[in-house]
Amino acid sequence: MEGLLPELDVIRKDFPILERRLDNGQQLVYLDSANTSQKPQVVIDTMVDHLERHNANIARAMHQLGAESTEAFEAARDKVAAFIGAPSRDEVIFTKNATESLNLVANTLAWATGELAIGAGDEVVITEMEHHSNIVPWQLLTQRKGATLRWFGLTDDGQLDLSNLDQLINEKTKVVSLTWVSNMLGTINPVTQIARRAHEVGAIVVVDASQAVPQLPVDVTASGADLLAFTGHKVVGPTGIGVLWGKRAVLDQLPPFHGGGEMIETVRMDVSTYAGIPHKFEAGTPPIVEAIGLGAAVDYLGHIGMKAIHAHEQAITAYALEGLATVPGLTVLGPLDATQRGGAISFELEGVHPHDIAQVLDSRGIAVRAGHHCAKPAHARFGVQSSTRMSSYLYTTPTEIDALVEGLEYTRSYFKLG
Amino acid sequence: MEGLLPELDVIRKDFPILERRLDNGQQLVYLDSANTSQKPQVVIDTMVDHLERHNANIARAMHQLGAESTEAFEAARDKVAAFIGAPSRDEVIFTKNATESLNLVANTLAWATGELAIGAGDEVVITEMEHHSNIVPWQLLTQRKGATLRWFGLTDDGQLDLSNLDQLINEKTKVVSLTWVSNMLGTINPVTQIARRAHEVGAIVVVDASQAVPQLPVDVTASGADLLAFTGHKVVGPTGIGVLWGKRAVLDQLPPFHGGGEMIETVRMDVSTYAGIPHKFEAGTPPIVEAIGLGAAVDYLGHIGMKAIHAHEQAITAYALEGLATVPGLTVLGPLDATQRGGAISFELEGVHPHDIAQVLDSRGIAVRAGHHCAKPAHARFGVQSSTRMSSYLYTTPTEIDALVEGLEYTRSYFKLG
Amino acid sequence: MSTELDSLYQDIILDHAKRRLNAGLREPFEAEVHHVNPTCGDEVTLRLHLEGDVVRDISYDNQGCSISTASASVMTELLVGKTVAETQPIHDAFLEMMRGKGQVEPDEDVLEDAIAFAGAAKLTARIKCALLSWMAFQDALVRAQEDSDA
Amino acid sequence: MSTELDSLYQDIILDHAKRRLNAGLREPFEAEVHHVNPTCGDEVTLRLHLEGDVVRDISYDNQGCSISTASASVMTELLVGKTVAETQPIHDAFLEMMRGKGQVEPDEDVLEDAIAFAGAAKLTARIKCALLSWMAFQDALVRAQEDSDA
Ligand SMILES: Cc1ncc(COP(=O)(O)O)c(C=O)c1O
Ligand SMILES: Cc1ncc(COP(=O)(O)O)c(C=O)c1O
Repeated sequence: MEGLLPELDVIRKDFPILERRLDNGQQLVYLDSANTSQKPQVVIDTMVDHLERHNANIARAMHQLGAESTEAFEAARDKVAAFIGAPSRDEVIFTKNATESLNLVANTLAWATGELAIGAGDEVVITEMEHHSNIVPWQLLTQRKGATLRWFGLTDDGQLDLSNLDQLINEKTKVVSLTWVSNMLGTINPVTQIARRAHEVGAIVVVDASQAVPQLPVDVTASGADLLAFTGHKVVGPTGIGVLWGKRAVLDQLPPFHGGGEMIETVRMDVSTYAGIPHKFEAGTPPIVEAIGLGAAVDYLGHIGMKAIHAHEQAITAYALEGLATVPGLTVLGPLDATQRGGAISFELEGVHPHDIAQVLDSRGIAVRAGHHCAKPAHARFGVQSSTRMSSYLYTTPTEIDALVEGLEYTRSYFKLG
Repeated sequence: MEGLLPELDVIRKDFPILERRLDNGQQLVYLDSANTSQKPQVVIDTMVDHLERHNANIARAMHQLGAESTEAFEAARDKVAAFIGAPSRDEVIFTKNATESLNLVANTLAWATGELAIGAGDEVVITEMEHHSNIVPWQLLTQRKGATLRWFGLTDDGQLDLSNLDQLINEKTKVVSLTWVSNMLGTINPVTQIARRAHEVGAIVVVDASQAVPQLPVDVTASGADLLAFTGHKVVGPTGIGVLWGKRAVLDQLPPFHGGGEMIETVRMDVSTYAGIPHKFEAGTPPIVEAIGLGAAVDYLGHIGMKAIHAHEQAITAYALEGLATVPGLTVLGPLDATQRGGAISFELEGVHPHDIAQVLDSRGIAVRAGHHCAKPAHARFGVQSSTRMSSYLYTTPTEIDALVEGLEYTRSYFKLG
Repeated sequence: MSTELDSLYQDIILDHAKRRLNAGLREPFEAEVHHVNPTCGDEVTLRLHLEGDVVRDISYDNQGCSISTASASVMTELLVGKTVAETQPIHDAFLEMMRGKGQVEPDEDVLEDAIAFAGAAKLTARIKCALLSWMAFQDALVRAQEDSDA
Repeated sequence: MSTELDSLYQDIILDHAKRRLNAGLREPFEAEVHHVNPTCGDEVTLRLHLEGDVVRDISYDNQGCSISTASASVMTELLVGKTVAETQPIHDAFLEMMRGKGQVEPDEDVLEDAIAFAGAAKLTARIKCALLSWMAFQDALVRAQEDSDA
């Protein structure tokens, strides 16, 4: 098959969990990578080596372990900066997940003064296909500040409806926050085009790249984003670590987020002054071993090459869309052209609830996600409450897609659907 | 020596890093545990097993890996709840560190309505011995809401000055937030007594137990706290995980913290409703493997027994105080009675700056901390800018204390102090 | 493989998921509640009609998987016509079974058809599905009684 | 052990840490800045007095370890009396050495006594100590020049 990663077998060997036999003896077929990705041995080993040999708190410690730990942590920042093409390493802020990254922005905007301040009459624009983590923070912000939340609707084929782009993003717009790749529909959004319009009216652009960074070569500058969020556990890194990248000029204008150790310049009982970026936004002991694990993860992906991974995803996605089309009663939600979408494919199967589909697939070792995928409004837009989602990654094989399609046939017969 | 853990050698074998030889061939003498503790093999192995065999996102996943991951994560919550005597497991909220736990409280109080709302005329009371993570959040809150920040001063021997307890905590007081054990002075504060006064005037009590949970048997109910924070990496757990415990009645009254996945009940584009505790405060993919690691950590400590660990700390601390007293020109900051204090001992050595002390000790493999230990106001109170701090833990031996004392003698001779 | 699935999807469950006894929203009612499973979005709107201390009607509108819809159907079959006092041991027994991680031996005399959910009790992810309408019923009962006290 | 320490604590450094050339705050000055090392709390208040384009005086009050205090002393000795243009290559060379992780061979002709800090450049934790007063000087210079432009 064209586009598949060469040496896919070798890559699969890097991921110990793929050898796993489940309780009923079935071989694991993991098709839930948009939910969380599996971890290569090198990420696990890097973390273990740190914990067993170099563990110490960073920045604060003058001793050798402290120096080793600090260097490894800051080297991870360098790696992440290079991976996303950040103009400066100081623009890379470590958070605990994409959700915290997005909340950091919405939260600090609530207390911003000057140009970035948000109040009555101001508007924040999101889209109907956002993950809850890019909806609720903006609801809280606009409710609390008396501003208005607006959003792009969706077309029937799961694209953003851009017909009212120029009305929706207007002189009142202060923030436009949107996902690059939808975790439910798979849609890849025209972020650069929307950012251009947002910048015309002086709004800042926040991009939720949680599903983009795992799958596409990402260059933050080319994207047009002012701020961009993603999460470590979806890029073969550990949980507990996320990233917020932001342009220095914007980050410098935002007030601090959490107060505490390492984000300060000086502290008196009555008043404190704050450190510059990135430390200003990294109060407390950061997720040290997690950042180091993330550094190893982006190294791993970079070594294979994001172009090659993207091509692999597209090949698998095309193959999956083909296979799913052969299942009677199955409807895919979102774009049907693999070249226009990411690798998460949500679908309905007439007559069977997603939970029941997932349960039958699980009995065959196939792990998919069933539910609203933290995108209830997008489901509501398509008149469904939930869906079943398969999502692939660099370790996914065509044989696994075959197993899914067979599993769906079996599901139909199990529930006696014709 | 009375009080030392029996089988200290066996315990030390549980911690792989203690075998570490440093670059110059020196054996590691780790006396920086108040900064971060070392990790036993069982914590590392539990994390590796999870990553290699059970990794999946929690709550959302219907498949076997998802069920295993969810069960392990929620079992960790049960373990933590039992470890601190929480009346209900739902009162245990996982955060990324103690700093986030404390900021969660200060931040949600900023948006609270009803009884907990804070505004002009209201007062928040802290102490002069707080870690920056328990100062800056309250500065931000009071500045932003027009409230007033007040604090307990310190006596010359490093105790809270409680002479004005009843004036300081008065009808205007809405929040009293204080550390249980000081990370700089080692002081153990009379939390229950202060909580009693706070409750008399209807204030809520926030306890920073970051240094208490590692060292003392902690029962949250007996402590008198309404909310209590600590951090995983100081209780032989990993980084990236912290805990906020709170009484249900208080947590239920607080508005949500971050918005996003898993903290919702339902989401529409215009408005959302929120889940109950603990999920209301756990937006996004939590630090899954970190929580599981923390579960293994508190199991480990519980198995040895917090009473025994406390006795060990007291014995080592007493021995260290004795040893330090023999070094000419050395002054300990904080209480001198080992039974009245925790195991962090900060000191000055006349004629040598703490950085230089730490550097010389490091050349002998001895890891201590030098600086303000994120407690600048407490240093200012004692007229110093920084200090050197040694801190022990359950793996610390009297021989390591001897090495420190010798190292300090050597420091004096190296810098030609008499 | 099939045996595992079959112990979950017993015929009783698949039948109830298809027929859905007592489905639909009806008048009169003393309490109406709306419950959601936040994980998957399954929903139920449930109305309770009491006559004195007798559960006269439980009507509902729900969306969900076969476990959650069958559970609502089985529940109404079991509880309608009983006194409030009689419903409580059944409710408690069902909760105990579902929270017992498959370790609790259900009492068929009390639970009747509802013992079919013993298979779901073994699957962490499905426990909430089976409990959704039972929790809604209990909530409605509390509200109906509060209102009649007031 | 001692050799490692000795390469850090060279006699030049220990001497300067004791004598602290040009210490104290003096008038006149065109710019005063206050810099802190947030990690350890070391501080310096530094005043710069320019006469035309000549650095006529650098006066300072500081608290810190031997590396940071010696660095201030050495710096003033090197820079006072030079033209602003002449200070820049020295400043740049010092930065380059300190950020070079011990890999940069310092030029004694340019740095003179300041080459003694090559040992500190190998220790991540001490680099900031050595740089504190140099960054303060550069900041003061920018401010003094801004003011004279205005
Ligand atoms: C007393 C005290 N409070 C709060 C903290 C902050 O903990 P963390 O950095 O893990 O958030 C610490 C440790 O650094 C501490 O010692
Ligand atoms: C598009 C999108 N945004 C945000 C998130 C939130 O990521 P996390 O749960 O790691 O914070 C996710 C994944 O869950 C996602 O797919």
